[in-house]
Amino acid sequence: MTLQTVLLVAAALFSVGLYGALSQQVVVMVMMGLELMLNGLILAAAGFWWFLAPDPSGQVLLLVIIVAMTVEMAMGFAVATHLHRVRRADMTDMAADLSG
Amino acid sequence: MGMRPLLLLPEMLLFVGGLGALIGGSFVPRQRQWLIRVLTVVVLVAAMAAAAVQLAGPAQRAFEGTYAVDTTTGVARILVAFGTLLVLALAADEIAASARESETYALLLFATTGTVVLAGADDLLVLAVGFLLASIPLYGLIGLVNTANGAEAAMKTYLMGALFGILLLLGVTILSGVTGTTTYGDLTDRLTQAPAVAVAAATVGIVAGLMFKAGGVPAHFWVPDAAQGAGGTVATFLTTVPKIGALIAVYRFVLVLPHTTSWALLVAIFAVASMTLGNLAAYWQTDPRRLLGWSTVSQVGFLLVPVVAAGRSDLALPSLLVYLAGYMVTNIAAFAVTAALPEHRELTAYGGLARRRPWLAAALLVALLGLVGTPPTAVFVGKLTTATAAWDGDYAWLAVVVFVNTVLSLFYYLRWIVPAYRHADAGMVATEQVSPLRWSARTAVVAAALSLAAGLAAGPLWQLASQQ
Amino acid sequence: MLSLIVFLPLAAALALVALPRLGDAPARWAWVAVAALDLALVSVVWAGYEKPAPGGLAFEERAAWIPGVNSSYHLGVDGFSLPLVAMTAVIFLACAVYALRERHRPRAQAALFLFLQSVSLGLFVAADLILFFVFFDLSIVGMYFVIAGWGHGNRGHSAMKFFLYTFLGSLALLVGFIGLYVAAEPHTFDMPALAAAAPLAGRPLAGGLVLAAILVGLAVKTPTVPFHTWLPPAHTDAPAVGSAVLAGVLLKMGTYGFVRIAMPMLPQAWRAWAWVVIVVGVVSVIYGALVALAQTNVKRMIAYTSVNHMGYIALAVGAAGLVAADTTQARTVAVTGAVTQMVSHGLITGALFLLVGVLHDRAGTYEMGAYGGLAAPAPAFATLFAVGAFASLGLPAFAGFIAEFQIFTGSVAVAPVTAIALVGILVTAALFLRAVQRVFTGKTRGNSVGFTDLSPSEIWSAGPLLLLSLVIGILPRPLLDVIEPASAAVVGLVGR
Amino acid sequence: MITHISFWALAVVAVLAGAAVFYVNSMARASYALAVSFIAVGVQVLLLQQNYVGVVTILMMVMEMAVMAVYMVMFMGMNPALMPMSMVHGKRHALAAAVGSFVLLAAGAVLIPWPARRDAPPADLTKALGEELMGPKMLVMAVVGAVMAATIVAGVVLAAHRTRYDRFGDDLRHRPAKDPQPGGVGR
Amino acid sequence: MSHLAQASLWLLVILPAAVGGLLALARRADRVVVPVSLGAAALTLALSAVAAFQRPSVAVPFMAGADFALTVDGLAGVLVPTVAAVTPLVLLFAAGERYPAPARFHGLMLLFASSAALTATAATLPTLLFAWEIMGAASYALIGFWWRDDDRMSAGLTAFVTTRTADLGLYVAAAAALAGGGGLALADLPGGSMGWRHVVAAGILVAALGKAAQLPFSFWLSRAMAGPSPVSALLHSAAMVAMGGYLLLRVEPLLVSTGWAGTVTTWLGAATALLLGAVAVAQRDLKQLLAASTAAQLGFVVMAAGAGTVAGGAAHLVAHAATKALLFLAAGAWLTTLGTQRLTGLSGVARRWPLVGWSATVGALALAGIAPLSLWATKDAVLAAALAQSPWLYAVGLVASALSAAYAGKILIVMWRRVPAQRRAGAEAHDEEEQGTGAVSLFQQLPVVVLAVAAAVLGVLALPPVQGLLGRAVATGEAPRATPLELGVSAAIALVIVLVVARARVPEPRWALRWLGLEKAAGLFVVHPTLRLAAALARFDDRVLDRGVERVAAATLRVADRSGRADDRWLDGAVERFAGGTRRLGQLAHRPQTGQLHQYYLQAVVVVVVGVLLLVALR
Repeated sequence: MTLQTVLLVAAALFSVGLYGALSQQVVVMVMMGLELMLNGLILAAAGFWWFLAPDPSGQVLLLVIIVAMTVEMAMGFAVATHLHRVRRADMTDMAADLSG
Repeated sequence: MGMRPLLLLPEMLLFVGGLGALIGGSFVPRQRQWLIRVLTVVVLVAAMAAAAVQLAGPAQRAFEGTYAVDTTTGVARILVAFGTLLVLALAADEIAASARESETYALLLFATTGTVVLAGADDLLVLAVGFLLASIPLYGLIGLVNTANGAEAAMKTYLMGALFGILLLLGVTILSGVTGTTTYGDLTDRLTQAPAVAVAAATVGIVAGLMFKAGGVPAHFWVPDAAQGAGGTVATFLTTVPKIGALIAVYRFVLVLPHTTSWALLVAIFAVASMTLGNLAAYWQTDPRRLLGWSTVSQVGFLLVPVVAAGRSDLALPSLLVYLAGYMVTNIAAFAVTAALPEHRELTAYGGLARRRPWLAAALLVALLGLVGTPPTAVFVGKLTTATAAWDGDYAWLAVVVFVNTVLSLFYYLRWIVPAYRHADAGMVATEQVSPLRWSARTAVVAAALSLAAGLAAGPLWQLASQQ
Repeated sequence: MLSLIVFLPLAAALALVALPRLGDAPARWAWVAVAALDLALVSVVWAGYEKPAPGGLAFEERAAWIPGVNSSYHLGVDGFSLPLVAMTAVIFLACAVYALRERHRPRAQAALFLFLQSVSLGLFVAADLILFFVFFDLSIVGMYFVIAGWGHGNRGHSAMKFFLYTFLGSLALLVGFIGLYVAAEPHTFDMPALAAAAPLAGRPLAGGLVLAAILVGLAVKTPTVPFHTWLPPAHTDAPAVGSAVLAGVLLKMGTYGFVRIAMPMLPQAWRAWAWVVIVVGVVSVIYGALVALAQTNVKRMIAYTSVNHMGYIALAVGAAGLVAADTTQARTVAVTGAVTQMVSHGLITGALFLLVGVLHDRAGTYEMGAYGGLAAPAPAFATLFAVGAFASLGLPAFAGFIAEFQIFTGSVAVAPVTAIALVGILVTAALFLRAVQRVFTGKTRGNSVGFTDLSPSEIWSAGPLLLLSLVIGILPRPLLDVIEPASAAVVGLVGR
Repeated sequence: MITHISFWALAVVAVLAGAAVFYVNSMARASYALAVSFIAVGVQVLLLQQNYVGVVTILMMVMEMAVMAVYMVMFMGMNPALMPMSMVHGKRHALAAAVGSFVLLAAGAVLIPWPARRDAPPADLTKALGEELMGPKMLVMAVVGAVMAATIVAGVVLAAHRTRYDRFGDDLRHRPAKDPQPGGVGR
Repeated sequence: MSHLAQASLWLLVILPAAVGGLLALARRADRVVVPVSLGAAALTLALSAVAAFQRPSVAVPFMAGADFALTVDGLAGVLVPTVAAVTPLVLLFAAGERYPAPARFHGLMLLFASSAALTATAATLPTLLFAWEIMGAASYALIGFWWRDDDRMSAGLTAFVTTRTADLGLYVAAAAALAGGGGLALADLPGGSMGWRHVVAAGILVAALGKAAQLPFSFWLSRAMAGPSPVSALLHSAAMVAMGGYLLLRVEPLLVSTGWAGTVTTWLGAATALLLGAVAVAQRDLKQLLAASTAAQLGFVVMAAGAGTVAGGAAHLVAHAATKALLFLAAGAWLTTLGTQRLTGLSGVARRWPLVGWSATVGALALAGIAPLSLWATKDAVLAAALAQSPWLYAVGLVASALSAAYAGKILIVMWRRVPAQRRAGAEAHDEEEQGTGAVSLFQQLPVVVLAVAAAVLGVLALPPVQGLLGRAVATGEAPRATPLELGVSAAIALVIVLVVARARVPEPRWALRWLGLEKAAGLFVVHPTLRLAAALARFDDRVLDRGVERVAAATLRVADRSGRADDRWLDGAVERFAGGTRRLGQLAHRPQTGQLHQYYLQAVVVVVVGVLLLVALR
């Protein structure tokens, strides 16, 4: 367990999440992809903290990331609900009127 | 160093005002929500007054050096609050007595708070949470109009915001990891020893993240959609006010970076891409709001130019602030015209406007020519000084690109002005009955006049922006 | 005093806009009155004018504007600007008189022209690059609305072309200004300071690039070949007063920039690139004259002669950059001629455009073929037009001769090869006489039948302009006494 | 040693569960997989001696996934168990981008000469964190509070289409509230 | 130098100019015009006398390095009175003819005369050019006086443009003088630096040749005959053509100082005298004949200037002025009465109107060089100088004078031909150019007689003792004098030729009849190519140069068109042609904005990754 290995795992999680964000059609699934990216970020931040700078401010960063994850998720549910109610759509492809 | 929470009085006022609007709104009947509007106005004016008082004092830092209370923050506070004030006037027409009126004000005040926090952030973590605070209310605001386009715009804005929020956090994580600190003061010292590749990656992440708030390349995709899909009030707000905080945040951030990172080139590329893409894409639009949306993308490009010169030219910061001020009033004037004529969703509908509504047409003329950068509007002074700053900072080519893009932009603005000033002809009779909304029309005229006045009185403005 | 001169028309314009209930006739006469008052003020300035110290300005006014970039509200006149200011005031008064018969939205027209007058006067007295640019750009906006609002024919198109083209030029100019600012130490936009400092000396590449930007900007506005193509359509579709102002005043903004900005501030680059300017000038002279010769539309023809006449100026200022030991006098003469030409062309071409406007007013066309023998029904028109034509082709006793003689003697003395530009005055002579012959002489036919002769307002607008040109042509000293010291000063600056 | 083995095991679980999110053919299973991935990462954080954050992560994510499941059933009307799902687009581009970014990130992680550790972790991390939050980073937490408030307001505004005026009338005097399904707050 | 003299010099120029200008512009001055103009002309004559005796000089500052300076030296002292004297006579004659718009006519004539006087007295190059070009413009207005005829307007245009072409030489000369550093005063020109002096001389030479209708510019003089006869009388005698010769006389020191210019001038003058003499012989129209003879006679003056005999040239110029004014006025009188100027129509006119006829006979004999009339002596003064330079030149001069005898003889024969009674009716009914009046008025006869006297006696200028006086007055150096032998030879030749012409038919070759084809050549080689070039450039301007700009603008406006504005239909055409790069770029810029969120994501990620790579690479 070194910094490099931790970061490698984090990178893998981030990339898997990115794949999901790019490839999923359903809004909620895209959100899951984003969550997974944040998951990788948490791991990376924890790794950095432990191996490079075990400073209390690094812990605050982790809390901020978790907060961001939570509030983004909450907003995501709200937006998805709203989209579903107004447009009867739950996929990003079904909401592509605005273009050009 | 200390807490000195009183230095954040304007921010507190804004946030508490938002809470007050929210709670107060629960108790007023639908027709009397204008009370909340008055409350919001009072809050904004109070915040501006508090900011003005602090502006007179020396530069300080609050909360253990994580928040800068200096001229820049002061100017940003006033600009942001004033911009929101102008936006409220549009709201007086559009959403008065609608069911969500007080919530709208609350969200506007929250977003305003977030924007100010962004502008004053002197710490990566404050920057990150400021980003969240400035973004999240916007998703709600965009979705407020219960239309299909509004919902789509909210969804796209949200997803773009989430992705770029992650990029921002990634950058923050890396920087904090390699330095063990998040405050700018410490970062400036420690980043010189940090591995350059990591710093480069983090720089891209943070700048790109802030580009979402500013609405520039590569995170510009939501801007035209939101400008078109959202209501007039919200469209005006989100294309104007958050940019102020975001650009100042970018400015503060790049000053931290060591010279081993060629951040200036990165910002320059984003600037050129934004202005060029925004201008070209605006070219074919027929919806005035969408056209303005693209135009704001290009304006972000122009606004990034002084950031390129940050640290290399004394002109960089004052020119950025002056340009922001000019851009704010001018852009609000243009949006206010569209808000005053909500039925006119095609450029052609503006035909013969000069004859029917000379004042509104004059406001449109001043606003659009101002956005082009025609003297003596404030944007001209901004464009001039930013280009000068870029040249002064050894980015002469960027200055040339600025002016080439200015010519490009002239095309589509003229496409809007020309029909407005054309003589009346057949086919315009139908739209003649539409009378502009009063508050929006007044706002348009006032903002246009301010744009002119700010250009003429650029000296005092400049002095204000450049005081240390 | 200068501020009063500059902003009096603007104030009047605002007043006109703010009084929508004002009748048409009072608006027209108010315009005339304000223009006359402004001219009177200019006369006072002229009477009180004393040659300023070299590099200095008379009637200087200065106030901080954007101190951060060392740009101030700085006004002043010297031997270059004072004649142009006077000419501007005269032309706008003539336009005001001419427009006394305007029926189409006279109040708005008066306001717009008063605005344009302020802008034009402001440009010529500006002693700060940014102030100069502000007026430069606003003149474009104002003229756009003149053409688009009161023009005829394909006016939308012409106006748009005018706007885009000249706006492009103005931005090139601005790029150059910024280059000057950045190069100057300390950074400043102040014209006298920049002229004194001559930034970019010793940096040929940077100096050349900055000069190129400025030259392109000025060349578009002047216009010289090959940047002139906006001019003919703009003139053809502009109203008579618009054309008079466009040709008389707005074109001078470009040429004025040569002697006010490009030459004194970038002497080294100017010397290095003088031949380019000369070639552009010579080509403009000959090309403009030849293309004018081929026109069948009178107004288009006069528009192209403007290209020709502006070419003389480019030629002269280019020749002034060929610094050699014993040619100081010749170069001074050339520059004096160039500035005289600005005044002369303003008066004469302004008058010609006002006169030609009568054709469209009466018969709706500028085609020469549609007229013939017009001298019979309209003798006054024929007389004035013929006088204007002779004045424009450089006949002695008119200001044009004074200008062209000095331009040619000065330029040819410095660079003998420029004598080929003399072909220009020959072709100009031929084309004007041909036009007079086609339109005014011969059998009375076509639209000439029943043509109404000039009205008093038309006579009293174009006539005084020609008379003034005659006075300058016979008694040039009062004008040349003002210009010559400034020319000598700028030649000295270029020789640094 | 044991930490190493458990780290690697958890790493494999986290990544595989993450990949499973987009592989399984029902949204409910996807959210379970995501929860597993989060829990694995949470445990890894614990392995990295950050008890508080690790626990918070695990708790938050479990709660969140529960919410998500509820959300999907209630709002989207989906049967979480049965809904077959293959809703992807631009798969190849997405895969390329993901692989590319992984290569870049991994290269960065391996090749960058990371600096040496600055100083030792505080003895009582949780206490230090608390002091940090109440001290230098107070503003961060204050703003986080504001973010929460804003999220609640914005979320409600978006998600709830009925307003108080729908329930109590324009003058807020209507009693009882006009709800489609009676009961709840304001009764 | 008294103030009176200086004032008279100013007035000499200003008075006719001012009166003329006022008359030309005045609308209702037809009643007072004749007395006013004659009064002004007479006053001018008096002033010229004062000026000629007092020899004043005046100057006011004009342009940098050159004053507006007038001076009356010996040469001008001869020329100015000549101009001032011919003018009232011609005006008096014109008063007898009834033109429409007499005010304009007299006004322009006075202007013309004033500019000639100014030319004669000009002391600096700018002053000279000033007068020189106004003279050209006035001639344009006068030749095209009957403006309803397009042909006459074209004639004026030809005259003006041709002479202005030559005038460009003066511009060049002025520039060279400025560059040479010798100053712009005419008297200082020989003192300029050597290299530039050649240019000055060449420029002045070209200008003078143009005005004097010397080769190759002669053709404009033929076209100038379209003007009224009094105009021709003034233009040929004293005002315009003469001034060309006069200028060369004035700058004779400069020509000499260059070394080559004198010779070139002499030979050009000789060639003109010879060839245009032949042209004159071939003419069938009286005014055309006289015109060609003017060019030929001025050839002698030019020869004189080149050969260095200023006095002889001046004498010839003055004598020729009287002679030619006389003949043109006579021709004008017959044109008015008979309505024709073709030689065949003028048979026996001298018999019908003896006073005019005898006067014209004196003029024609003088033109022929019959002793002892004026041109005989003056011409020989020129030829004597030519002989001193080269015998070949002298030979050419003799042939040229023989030709002048031939064409003068041709006129004489026609004038005195007896017309058989049965053909007289036909001869009188010509009325080709205009309706004849059938009578010669007193106004027309008086000037003719006065001029006849002058034509007869002015030869004294070239004969002792006056010759010596004149020579000292006008020139610094001594010129060779004509020996009695030479005088006798030329008189004999003239007499013989006149007699031969009376007997034999004169050949009229086509090349000579058509003025050597000069105008055609000018049209073919200069005018038409210029016009074609102009048309081609105009097309280039519209279609090529404008296109680039058009493309951008049209593409912009296309959008307005697209959105449904019918009134913008004019754009369609432009757009079809110029749908250029900007449009494509504009569309290209839309492509990324697909509306598909995952594509936005992909683009954003790619941009960010590229940004990172860029920064890493540029580290």
